[in-house]
Amino acid sequence: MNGNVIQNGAVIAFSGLLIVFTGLILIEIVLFVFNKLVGASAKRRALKDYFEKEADEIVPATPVADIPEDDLIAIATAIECYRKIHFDALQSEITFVHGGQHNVWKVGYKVGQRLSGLRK
Amino acid sequence: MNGNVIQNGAVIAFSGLLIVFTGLILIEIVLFVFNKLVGASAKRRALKDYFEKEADEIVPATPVADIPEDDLIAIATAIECYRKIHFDALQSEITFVHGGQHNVWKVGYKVGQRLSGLRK
Amino acid sequence: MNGNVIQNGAVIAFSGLLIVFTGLILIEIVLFVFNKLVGASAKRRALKDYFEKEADEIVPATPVADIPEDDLIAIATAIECYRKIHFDALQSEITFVHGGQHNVWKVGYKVGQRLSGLRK
Amino acid sequence: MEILGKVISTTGFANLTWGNVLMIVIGGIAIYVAIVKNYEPLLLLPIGFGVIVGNIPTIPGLPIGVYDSVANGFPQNSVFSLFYWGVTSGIFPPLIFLGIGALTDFSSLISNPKSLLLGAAAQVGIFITYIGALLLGFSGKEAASIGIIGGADGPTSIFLSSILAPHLLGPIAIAAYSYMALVPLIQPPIMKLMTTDAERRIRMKPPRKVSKTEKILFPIIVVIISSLIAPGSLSLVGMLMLGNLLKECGVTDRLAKTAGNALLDICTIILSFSVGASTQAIRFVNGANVGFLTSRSLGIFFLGFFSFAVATFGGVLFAKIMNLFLKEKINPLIGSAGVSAVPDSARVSQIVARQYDKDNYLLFHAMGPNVAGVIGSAIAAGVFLAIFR
Amino acid sequence: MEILGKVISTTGFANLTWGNVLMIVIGGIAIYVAIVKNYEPLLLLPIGFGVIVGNIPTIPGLPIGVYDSVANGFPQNSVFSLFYWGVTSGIFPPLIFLGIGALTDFSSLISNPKSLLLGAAAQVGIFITYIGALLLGFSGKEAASIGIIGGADGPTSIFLSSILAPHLLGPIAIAAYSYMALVPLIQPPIMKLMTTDAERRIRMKPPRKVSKTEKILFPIIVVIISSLIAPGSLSLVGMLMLGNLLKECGVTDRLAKTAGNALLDICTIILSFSVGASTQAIRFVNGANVGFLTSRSLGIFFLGFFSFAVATFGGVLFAKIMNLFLKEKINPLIGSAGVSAVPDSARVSQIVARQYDKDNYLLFHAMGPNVAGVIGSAIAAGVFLAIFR
Amino acid sequence: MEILGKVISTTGFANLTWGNVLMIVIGGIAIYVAIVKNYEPLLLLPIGFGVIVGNIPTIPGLPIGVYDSVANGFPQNSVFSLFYWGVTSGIFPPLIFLGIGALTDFSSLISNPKSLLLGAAAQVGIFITYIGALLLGFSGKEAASIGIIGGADGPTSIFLSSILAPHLLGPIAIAAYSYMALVPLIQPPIMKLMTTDAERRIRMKPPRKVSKTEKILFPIIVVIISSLIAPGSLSLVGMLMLGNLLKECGVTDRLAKTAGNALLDICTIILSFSVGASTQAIRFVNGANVGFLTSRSLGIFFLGFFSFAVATFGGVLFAKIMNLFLKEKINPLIGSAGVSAVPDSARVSQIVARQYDKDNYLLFHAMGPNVAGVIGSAIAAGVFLAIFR
Ligand code: NA
Ligand code: NA
Ligand code: NA
Repeated sequence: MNGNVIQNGAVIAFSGLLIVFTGLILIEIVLFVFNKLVGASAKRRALKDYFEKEADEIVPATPVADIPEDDLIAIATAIECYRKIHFDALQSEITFVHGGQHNVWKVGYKVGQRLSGLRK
Repeated sequence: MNGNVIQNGAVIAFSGLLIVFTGLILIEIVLFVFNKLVGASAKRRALKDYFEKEADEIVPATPVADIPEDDLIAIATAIECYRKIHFDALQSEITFVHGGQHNVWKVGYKVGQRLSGLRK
Repeated sequence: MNGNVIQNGAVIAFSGLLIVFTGLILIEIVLFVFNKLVGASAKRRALKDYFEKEADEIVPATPVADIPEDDLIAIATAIECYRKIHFDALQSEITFVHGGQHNVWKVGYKVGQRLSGLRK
Repeated sequence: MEILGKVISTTGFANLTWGNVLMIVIGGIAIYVAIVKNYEPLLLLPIGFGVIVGNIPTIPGLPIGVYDSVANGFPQNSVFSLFYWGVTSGIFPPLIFLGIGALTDFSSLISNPKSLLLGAAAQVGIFITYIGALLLGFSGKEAASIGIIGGADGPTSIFLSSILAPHLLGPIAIAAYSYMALVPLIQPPIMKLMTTDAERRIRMKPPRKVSKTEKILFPIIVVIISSLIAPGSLSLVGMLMLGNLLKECGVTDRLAKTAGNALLDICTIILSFSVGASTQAIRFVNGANVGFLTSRSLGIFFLGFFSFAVATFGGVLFAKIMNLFLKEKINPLIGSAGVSAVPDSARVSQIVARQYDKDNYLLFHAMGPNVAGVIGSAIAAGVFLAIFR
Repeated sequence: MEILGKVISTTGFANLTWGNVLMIVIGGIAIYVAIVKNYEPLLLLPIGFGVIVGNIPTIPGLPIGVYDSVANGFPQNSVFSLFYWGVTSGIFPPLIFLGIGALTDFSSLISNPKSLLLGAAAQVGIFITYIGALLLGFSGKEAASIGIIGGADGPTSIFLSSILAPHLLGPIAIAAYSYMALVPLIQPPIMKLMTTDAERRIRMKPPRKVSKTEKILFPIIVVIISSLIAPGSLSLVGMLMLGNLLKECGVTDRLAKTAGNALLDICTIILSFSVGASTQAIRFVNGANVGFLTSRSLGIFFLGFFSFAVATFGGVLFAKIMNLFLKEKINPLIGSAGVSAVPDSARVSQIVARQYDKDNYLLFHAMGPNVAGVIGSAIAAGVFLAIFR
Repeated sequence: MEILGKVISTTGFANLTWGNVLMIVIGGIAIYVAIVKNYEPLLLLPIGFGVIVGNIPTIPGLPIGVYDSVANGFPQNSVFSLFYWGVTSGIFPPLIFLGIGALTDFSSLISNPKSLLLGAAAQVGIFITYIGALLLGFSGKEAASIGIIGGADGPTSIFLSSILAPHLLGPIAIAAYSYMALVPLIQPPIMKLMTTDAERRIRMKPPRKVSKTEKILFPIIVVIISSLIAPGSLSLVGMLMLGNLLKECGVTDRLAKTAGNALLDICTIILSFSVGASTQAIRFVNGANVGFLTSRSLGIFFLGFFSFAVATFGGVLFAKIMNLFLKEKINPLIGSAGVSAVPDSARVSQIVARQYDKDNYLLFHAMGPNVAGVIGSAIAAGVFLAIFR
């Protein structure tokens, strides 16, 4: 009985593996066809491009310009600040030291409204 | 029999269209009232504004300043880079050429940790 | 009968409050242990840090550089524009005056495609 | 060897019919036009993919497809049948309307209340098609579900037919979205036929600015009026207006954002995929073929086209009639926008108008009837629901 | 003509009662205070809209409202009843707690464990109100659901009453959120009555910094202790702490973000809308009117107010008692924050304190009892669940 | 006093067993490795938390745990049983695959179709383990569910065992994710044992660029072929490919983004938490202990390890066999990536290769078999489904 179970199991395992291979090989065949087609069209395009190239070649890449390092630091700082202020709001916390809370969940727009009297 | 079905159908169609019109016309009436009220209050406000205007007029717009084009390119480049790095993470892909992976789904913070030994 | 209900209720209320206090006091005890452990390790670390400090002290903060106010305005403007263009798209509206629509929901990439003939 | 045979017999190749192949091709075409023509891609692409998935023949007794639910005698609901339940229970369309409401700006309508009449007039397509469907032999419930295609609102069509005629849901939904995608081809000839050159050149006054208070009151008033008039419209109009209130009130931005993004997207993906997957080429229920490839589907597609045409006709005609009584004429080209198909048919009004006067900006004016048409067809659906339930 | 009559009879105008009109006005007031006063807008606005929608009279036999489910003999569950099922099954409140956990910072509590006693003391409002409700003739289950209003936690109130007294869910939820919104008006008089001028001026030491390890261990320890003590609190405390662990662990940021945004928003919209829609003015079940406009609702509103007052009283009093034994005195004004109503009641402590010493920063110290009160009332709900199920 | 006793008896301390304590410790370990070792934190952390929650003893008759559903005689489904229903109904794994599809780039596979053979070969681990499990006395359905652990795909394992052997779901899911997390420890020894030094140094040509058209056609073709071959794989492969199509088509970015973020996160949290919570130490069904702490779980963990080892072995061996026939040799180290465990096992291929040639970039080449393995094991699951349902 147990021998029978194992024998059946072996057949199932074998046919299962067969089906997996069949499926993936079928996909592989399609992809091979893709590759052939792409190869063929690439050759054709390469030829075509060769003759059309000159006109385009003059278009220069956007001139990156020489940005002084100072400016880059300034920019990065500004962006970082900006991000902190505008994009991290939702991640903020409900409790923290001494005011300045941004929690959107329950605070809503209350902060300005209710505390404003105290802030002055 | 069929004639009866059609006749009933015509009545249903007619009353249905009637209800649609009734509903939308009722909404229309409310909106007409809105428009009247707005028109009335707009006139009052226009008068009031006319006398209060001078004080506000002097407040100047934020001076936009002359930004050299070079700087603008620099800024745009920096922002674009920044965005690429920070905001596109989730959209990134699991496979790519030669490292630099950002996929947040399974990679988590592993990259730095596991590959760091190899990078040196 | 009613008196009995109230008496039972009082017992329930009392035991309920007892359980609430027991639970929170147990948590409190664990947190007290935390605080003790942190206090102990903080002292040890403070000592250790004191002797290791000199080496680190020289590392300077990123030099923030003197950014002219003009530049800062330029940067902020650029970022604001950028944000308007790239991040607010989903929040935009279906109707508005004279074109320029960004609604992603139904418009998709249609705008450019279909209206392009008219824009020229 | 018996087991090997059993294993191989479980592959789908043996059971694949020509009908399935045809449907898979149709699914591919839907995906193609979604990507290449950019016609309603957010809906047509998952629908097309669903059509392909729904026409892969499965193994009897293995619960996979949208119809393989416990009610069909299966021991477990299939995953796709659970997705599809979100459609047939009617729960996805109102949630989608919630999201659409959170993305829609009704200020064009508020500043120009006359738009509402045009939005009402275009619903004539629904009711005339309903009679047409009765004439073609469809039952009352089926005819109502088919007529609503002329409402040019996907969620409304799906909502109504999932309750009144679930067996026709596939063809009705696909007809609705196909014609909505084809609005730029269907409407212009009718619009031109119905209008004179002078009418098409009518310019309209720039609209007034709408205050925040009006925008906040609008959804509340609309839900009260339309659901008192047609209680059956409450699920759709209620959710549409809740979404709009979340957007306009200014204190619930995070809710409006989620309703218009994550929630809307999730419902859209699952709804459109499973509607697509419900279009099996051939499907027998009680011995009758209720599959997609039947003459009924042809009838539905014909009637759907008819419905769109009549709706366009009705909207333009009514605008012309209104002009008889108005001092400030309206451009009848905005009448066609009353069919809804937001925002495509409004854009069609603009495009046609500019073919005759390239400085004529009608888009904003056309958005009024456009969004009014959404409310109008939701009310029409409510009427049908109340009558046929 | 008969059909025309039938169609017209389906409109809601005929069935509209004065009760409905009154409820619609109440819904409008809720929307007004949400927008203009900014009181808990994320909840009060959808609740108010739901109240309006729920009081549009519908047609008998047409499944539309939250109570129109198969269990009521309707042939199909209405869409709103499916939404409402998310409330009555108890599934939304724990998901909302998951999101709140992912947004809450417990470091104030961790650095100051004494806060937990204040959070416990404020729950006295729950249990005394429970006795009060019994005295007014409510049943045990009803009294427990009413008492929990004093927990000042919307999801906890809704969770408990959806299981123990679903017929009172509407008034209990609305009372809970109304009083939470009114915390800045309810608490200060009681706080001032209970404290001397010197007490109100007590300054507290700045708290220590909490390490990441502590923040990670905290949710795990809390869930183990509180659910061993009161297993019934597992659904709420478990989800609250899972959300907090996702936030604090540092390796599951994307999960914490979704839990605290999309998921929280979706559940909030649907829960609050359908709770609102459950408040039908008059509703008969087995011949008894269980609608909103009954004397029971008045009793619930009265008891809810009483519960908030007693909770505030209990928190402040306990702080004063603790001061008898402490060397470093605590400012008793933070005791009132133990009712939860996060973060409003903590902010009230701060505001009142600054009326007497404008450089006294109590907000951080008040957050401790504030979040402890959330855990405390979840445990209290667990106790009631265990007793009455 | 009786009531006080009843209240106290409801606490969990009395019912806590050593088995529960052991499981709570295991849950803590899972959380620890998730945080400190960063092993699959998005899954192991909520699973670990779920293990803790699932082993808090609850009160009989109070519906709290994942098994407390109406079907088990409880008067109401518990919240956690509703979460767990999303697992046992099979609905979460396909939705997770939808999200993963929206995040996966198949271009490595498209540019190098031979990868598919390696992805197929690694599935030998599944089928050999299936036989092994039969030998250890597991039933056919159980053996299939255990074998699929070697597929190294969490959602696939959970999907199959939730249908075929739901009573083993806990240990199977935890084994699958544990070994996926341990891939960097399990695979390298086997890879080194199987390859020569020269083989490990083989360099592979840089791949070609894949066009957008190919990327769009790929998901459509894969779903058609794999579901015709193995219809049972349709739920998983269908959703995986729908997600990928949404990503690649370029016109449904917002849908792809939501599928890969909010939807994926929500399903991940609830699925992994409730899988964890299903691992109760001891649980009796019909008198038999089907809890976690049984010898069966040991067998499952042993077989799972065996399955991973055989899969790695199979992948590498097959690569060596392919090299006998190929002009351009492949580096056999990428064969091990065929087990999937995306993207960890691909990264392992890279790491091992660079130990022998530090300029050898294999990551991109290894991603091919890696994603092919996902498709391969989904097909294998489909085969088992078709046979055993
Ligand atoms: Na319409
Ligand atoms: Na509380
Ligand atoms: Na695999």
